[in-house]
Amino acid sequence: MSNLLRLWDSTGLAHFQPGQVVMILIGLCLLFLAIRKQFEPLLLVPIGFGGVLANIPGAGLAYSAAENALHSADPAVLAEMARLLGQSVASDAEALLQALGLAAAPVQQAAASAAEAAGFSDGMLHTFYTVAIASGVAPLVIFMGVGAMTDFGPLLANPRTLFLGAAAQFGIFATVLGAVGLSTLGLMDFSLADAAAIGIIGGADGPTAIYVASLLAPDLLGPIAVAAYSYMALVPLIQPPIMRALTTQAEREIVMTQLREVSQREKIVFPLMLLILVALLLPAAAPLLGMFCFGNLMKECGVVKRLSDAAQNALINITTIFLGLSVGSKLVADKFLDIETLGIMLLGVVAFAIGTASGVLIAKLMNRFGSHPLNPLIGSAGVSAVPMAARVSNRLGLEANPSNYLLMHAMGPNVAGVIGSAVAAGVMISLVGV
Amino acid sequence: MSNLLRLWDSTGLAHFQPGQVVMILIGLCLLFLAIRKQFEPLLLVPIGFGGVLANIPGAGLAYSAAENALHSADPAVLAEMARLLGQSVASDAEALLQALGLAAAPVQQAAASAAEAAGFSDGMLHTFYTVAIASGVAPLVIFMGVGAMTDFGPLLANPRTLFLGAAAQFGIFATVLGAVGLSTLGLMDFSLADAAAIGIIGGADGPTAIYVASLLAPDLLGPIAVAAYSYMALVPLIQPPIMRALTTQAEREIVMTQLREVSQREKIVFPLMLLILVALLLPAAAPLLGMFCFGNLMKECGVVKRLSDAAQNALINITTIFLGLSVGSKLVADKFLDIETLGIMLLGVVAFAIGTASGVLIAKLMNRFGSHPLNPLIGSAGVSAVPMAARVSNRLGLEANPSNYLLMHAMGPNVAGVIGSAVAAGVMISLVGV
Amino acid sequence: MSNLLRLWDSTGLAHFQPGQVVMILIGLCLLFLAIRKQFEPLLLVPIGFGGVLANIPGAGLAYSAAENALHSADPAVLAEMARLLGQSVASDAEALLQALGLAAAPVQQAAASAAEAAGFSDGMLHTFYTVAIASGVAPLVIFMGVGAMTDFGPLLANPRTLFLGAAAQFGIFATVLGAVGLSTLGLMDFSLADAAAIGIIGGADGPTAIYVASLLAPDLLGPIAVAAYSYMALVPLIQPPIMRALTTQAEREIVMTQLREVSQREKIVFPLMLLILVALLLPAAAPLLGMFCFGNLMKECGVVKRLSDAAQNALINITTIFLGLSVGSKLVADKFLDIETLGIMLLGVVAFAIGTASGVLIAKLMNRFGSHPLNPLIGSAGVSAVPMAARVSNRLGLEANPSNYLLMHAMGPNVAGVIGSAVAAGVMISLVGV
Amino acid sequence: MREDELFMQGVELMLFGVSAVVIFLSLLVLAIGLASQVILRFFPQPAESQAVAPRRTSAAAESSLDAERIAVITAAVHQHRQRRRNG
Amino acid sequence: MREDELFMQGVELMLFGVSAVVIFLSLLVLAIGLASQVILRFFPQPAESQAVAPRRTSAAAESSLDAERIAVITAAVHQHRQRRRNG
Amino acid sequence: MREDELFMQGVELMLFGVSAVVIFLSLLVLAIGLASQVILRFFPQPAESQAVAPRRTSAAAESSLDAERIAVITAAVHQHRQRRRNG
Ligand code: NA
Ligand code: NA
Ligand code: NA
Repeated sequence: MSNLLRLWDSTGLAHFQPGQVVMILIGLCLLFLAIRKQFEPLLLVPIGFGGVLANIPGAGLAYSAAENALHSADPAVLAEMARLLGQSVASDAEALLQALGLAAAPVQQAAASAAEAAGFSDGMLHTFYTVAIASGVAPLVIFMGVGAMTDFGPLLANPRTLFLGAAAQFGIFATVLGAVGLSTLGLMDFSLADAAAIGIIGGADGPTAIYVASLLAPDLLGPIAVAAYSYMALVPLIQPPIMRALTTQAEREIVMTQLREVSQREKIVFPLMLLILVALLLPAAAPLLGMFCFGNLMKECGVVKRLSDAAQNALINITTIFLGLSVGSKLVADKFLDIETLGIMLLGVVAFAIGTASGVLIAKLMNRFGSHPLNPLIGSAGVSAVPMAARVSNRLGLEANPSNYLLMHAMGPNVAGVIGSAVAAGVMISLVGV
Repeated sequence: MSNLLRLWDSTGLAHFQPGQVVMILIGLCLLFLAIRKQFEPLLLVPIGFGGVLANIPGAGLAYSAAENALHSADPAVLAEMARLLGQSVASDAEALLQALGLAAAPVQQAAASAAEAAGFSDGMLHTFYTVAIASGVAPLVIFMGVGAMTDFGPLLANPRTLFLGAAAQFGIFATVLGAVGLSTLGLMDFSLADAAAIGIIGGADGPTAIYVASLLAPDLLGPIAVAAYSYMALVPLIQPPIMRALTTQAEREIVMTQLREVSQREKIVFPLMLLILVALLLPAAAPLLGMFCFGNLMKECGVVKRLSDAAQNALINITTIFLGLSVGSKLVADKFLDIETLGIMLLGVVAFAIGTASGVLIAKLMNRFGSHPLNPLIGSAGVSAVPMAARVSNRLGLEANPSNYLLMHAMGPNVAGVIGSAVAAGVMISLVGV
Repeated sequence: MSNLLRLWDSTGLAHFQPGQVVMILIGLCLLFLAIRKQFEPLLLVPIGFGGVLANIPGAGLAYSAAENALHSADPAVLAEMARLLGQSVASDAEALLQALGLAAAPVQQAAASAAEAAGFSDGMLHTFYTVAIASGVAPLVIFMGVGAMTDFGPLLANPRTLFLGAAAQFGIFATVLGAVGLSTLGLMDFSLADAAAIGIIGGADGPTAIYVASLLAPDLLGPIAVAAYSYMALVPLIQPPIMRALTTQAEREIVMTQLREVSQREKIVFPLMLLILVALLLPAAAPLLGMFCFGNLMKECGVVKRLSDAAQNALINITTIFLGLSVGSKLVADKFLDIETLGIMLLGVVAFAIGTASGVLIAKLMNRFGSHPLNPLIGSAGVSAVPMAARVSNRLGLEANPSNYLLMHAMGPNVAGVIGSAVAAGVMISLVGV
Repeated sequence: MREDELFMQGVELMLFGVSAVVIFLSLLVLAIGLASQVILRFFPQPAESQAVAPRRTSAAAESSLDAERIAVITAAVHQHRQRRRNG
Repeated sequence: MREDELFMQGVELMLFGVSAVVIFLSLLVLAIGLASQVILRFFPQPAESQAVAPRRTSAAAESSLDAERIAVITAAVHQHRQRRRNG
Repeated sequence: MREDELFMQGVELMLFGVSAVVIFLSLLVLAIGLASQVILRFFPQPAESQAVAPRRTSAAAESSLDAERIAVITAAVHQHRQRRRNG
């Protein structure tokens, strides 16, 4: 009989909370979007699946050993944890969880040891999160792989397009202002660090957003990553109306002059030059841009094909699996189902819109004052979202003039946007980070 | 002269113990079976080699830093360790090793620190074990890869075969009973947790057995893994006599109706449905079945081919190398050469036999009462041992009727057996686990 | 305004030290040699890039959290660290860094916790170093991959060439003597352990050198690795003059008898035999040679192609990336720019020269007393530097006699040299290691 | 723990375990049947295209960085060259 | 922290951030221009070979353990066999 | 430690090290010779098949999840279709 109770108690049915049901439905919804609508499936499939796993009641996959001990509601364990955390023995699990979150490192270690001694262990997703994201490694490794897949040829052929990559980052900082504005109005409760992490969504670059969020606002990492990847997938819907509204038919028809060929030596020198500029001016961006440049150097130098292949295939794919599942671990109901999440989703789309608009407007300005014709449609590609945004520019160009292929021209601002948001990330980390 | 002594003392010859010689021979024997007889070579080559490495005298590859310090027999070190472990200074290494095993986490940490300060370090295989198995990660990653390689089409076309996968798990629970029976008779000394871990051998699924053993009976992990993989390789010898004994020629000749084609949508929905059932009923199986479903979803959804390839190739292969070596670390003489190991080997083969028999008998029953003809030979495939058991069914079917291809029909119970033993593992963990 | 100061303070320009500039130039120089001159690019590209990253001022990528806290020069943090390290509050960062290096493990842990609480974290390269090298894993995994790529056929066909692999290791031990000689003369300050680690450069085998250095002289790992890989790349320049000086034209023209074919069984037995010899005689070499033999067994046994492919491709490539970056972390100015580095570079080239000479001379001796003709040019291949040294032997043979292909004959001593230096490493570790 | 008690626990474990496995897999059989019926009735897939179409879209989604881009770029370059020659 | 203060910090962060990004990327534009001029003037690469040559040398560097060795070995073995037949 | 002592230790390390390497590799030479003789005399392998046969069996062992299964399945499906057409 006691076994029967234990068996029932060990089912999920006995413990399901409404929030968990909602989150599982959100996870399934992300999977639907990823699989059916092909919304950034490489990330949203693992994130969505991780979100479902994280909310399985009683499994505690997303929690640490100490959190699992507190969730267990075993009175003896709670009393011991209360003692270790310096709380009254009468404290409930909720209060103890909060105390645990605020405790100093040695206290947390003691709590973890006690929990493990009582037979609790870190959940699988929590382990993945610790190894992949809390250590900072996974986003950096993915950035290295992205570097090894990026061709800077179009950018080097027309370096002025870097300004478009800079312009589109205005979306980031406008969103920071929006977030602190919401806090000032008392509608939300974002700190400056939170606002900075939310702003990076506007960078339209997944690993950068995750890296910054893991440093500045780990509690908001779940919604930030979901927003970043969702809106990146939505770029073909978000950008065109803005681009059409801000350009005339004549501007959209502008044919750009063909790009010159870029020599291999220029391509080899570029990542080193960028690295040295980072070293001189923005050390806080050194991990992100350093790994990016390393990946790109491996690709371009041509003498380490084995390593470059590994970075572009086995390594980035394996890391993506664990990064996605780890992000999923931040979709637990008690952290995700919050008014702040709505704010983040709202601010994210605003960030994309402002970034797109800034890119287009600066492109118009550059077209007016530059010597070479510049089609403003490629300005929107500056938000990054490689290569989706460049393809959107190309599509709108073809709409206006069926022989106007803008793709290659748009790749310049597109990869510039990646650099731009990594630079913005570095600025945030050095100004806001502890 | 002192150097000469030191050199001699640093050879293996000076320290060889009979048990180590025996274990090295066992390791070589596993390698012979794996290479010459092709007994599950992907696991038994690393396990056998790891077993040899683990028993190199004086190298301490399978021990932690603290264990290596105690094995060193340096009096000063022993005295310090005795003090830390709260034992009398006169205690010998043997006694201290036992005390270390039983010590609380903080004491173990202190012992580890002291050992490292004295210049000892964790052995290579011990490090692999900690990272790959003690963390639970390696079996789960392999299960994800297996999921990404499994086609549930035959199962979905004929879901009734799931009952065969259930029936064959009876071998697991009968073996649990056998193990506690041996203890009750005083022949062996298995706890209930030990018995549960031993039973899972009957699941005929390597990663599941290793995962459960690492949670419930880490000390028995070596023999359990060796038994599981050896008997899986022996399936073509163990199963046929039982299958022939329990079926008539007429039954073996039964031709089954062709399976319908299964749509991609059904294949995508299946892992999600299984996951939700796990969430509702058996959270303890969530890590194993969650990763399995995740792998399968990546394969079937068709939009993350990169990730699915990584899970099926680079990731599972790398993990298999380290999993195998880690299991080898549990083949050290003082843990393996024990009467319990004999018991485990004996119980393991019994488990396979009972599982095979139950599968065949239930298949006969279903054939009698079902509407469609069902060849009882496919019942034995329910033990899993994918795809060996299904091929055995096919072979016996062809023997009875040269045009009776059962392979595809047997794949249904075969993959059902994987799910069945993961479910059984979940039940064990939730009922017996701390 | 304060933000402006903070921004300036966060640039690299505000913190650049001359040593860092020098080291960044050295890193770029290594990259130039690797990319343009193809000096062992697979290692020197990551090492060179890591060296640049490690010296970015203010980024602290190569330092632990505690070191970064001390570098921050924040008075409150320094005071707290001084308290933890038991130093006077007036101590400057320099003194505290030294005290940290010498502190016991628990004190270091406390310092790390305090640093993390104050918002500092381990640098990216420091994390890579800890995981990849300090744990000993990366060199061992690479050695496994090298084993899986090595064909022992030529060695088994002519086992006498093992003596050439032994002879060339004389360079290792002569260099040890040179290093302690420099210390005895008061020119350098190498301990016996340092000398042993430096000597292994003469083994001309990257992973062995890094493995030994990480155990015996972690502070010297940077220059040792750079020297080892640089001189390996310079083998075509270093060896020929020595080989020409020590041989006559007649000797160089010697044509060797064709090698017999070696059966697969002999190739399978060889790694096991080598392993058992290691177990009997030299357990200290068990990690290195064990993983090497494991890789080779996987290759030769033919039944685990999946695993052998993983060891030769995905796994070794991924590990090489992180090993290289980790070595780069030891190229920080304050550890590398030292008179000792010059000594190491000097001793390294001497080691290569002596190893080459010993190999050639013993080959001449064997040619005089053996029954089969033996071209002394293959003696130099005994230093290892696979397959560069064997190709040098081949080239000089062709110079002397345009139809005298020595490559296959030189592969015997070449792979023997790998075993020889791993054995030498084992001897060093057991005699000098703590 | 007395030996009898251990044995009784083993029996209990067997009973609960077997039942749990059977119940779980029975529910799975039901769920599969239900899902198949729903999918085949309300969300049918054309049998022919099912193997090909999704694969193509997925390939497109993934090769975004390679094939498609290269194709369009090639077209663009070609276009430009044509124009220059004719111009 | 007062709310106004937070907002002012946000404004400050925006101003500094935007300026930093623009300055950084402007310097990068200058650096690229400079580097391109230096490379194209002083270290030009023959346009044709650039795509092929380095790839070949790199391949050679990497396949050292496979292709080249096998080729030379094959040649050596062939040579020996020839000689034996003729001898 | 006195400097002379360090140097003597270095000499000692050299002597022991060189001897150890030579002894170890000499034993390995003996062991290889012995093993080759034993294998060639008592467990000979047909020279031709040695390169091919084991590879084939190993491939079979590994592709168990792919090739063989697919082949048999294809045969089975073909068989069934034939029968239906003829039936
Ligand atoms: Na961006
Ligand atoms: Na099973
Ligand atoms: Na060597």
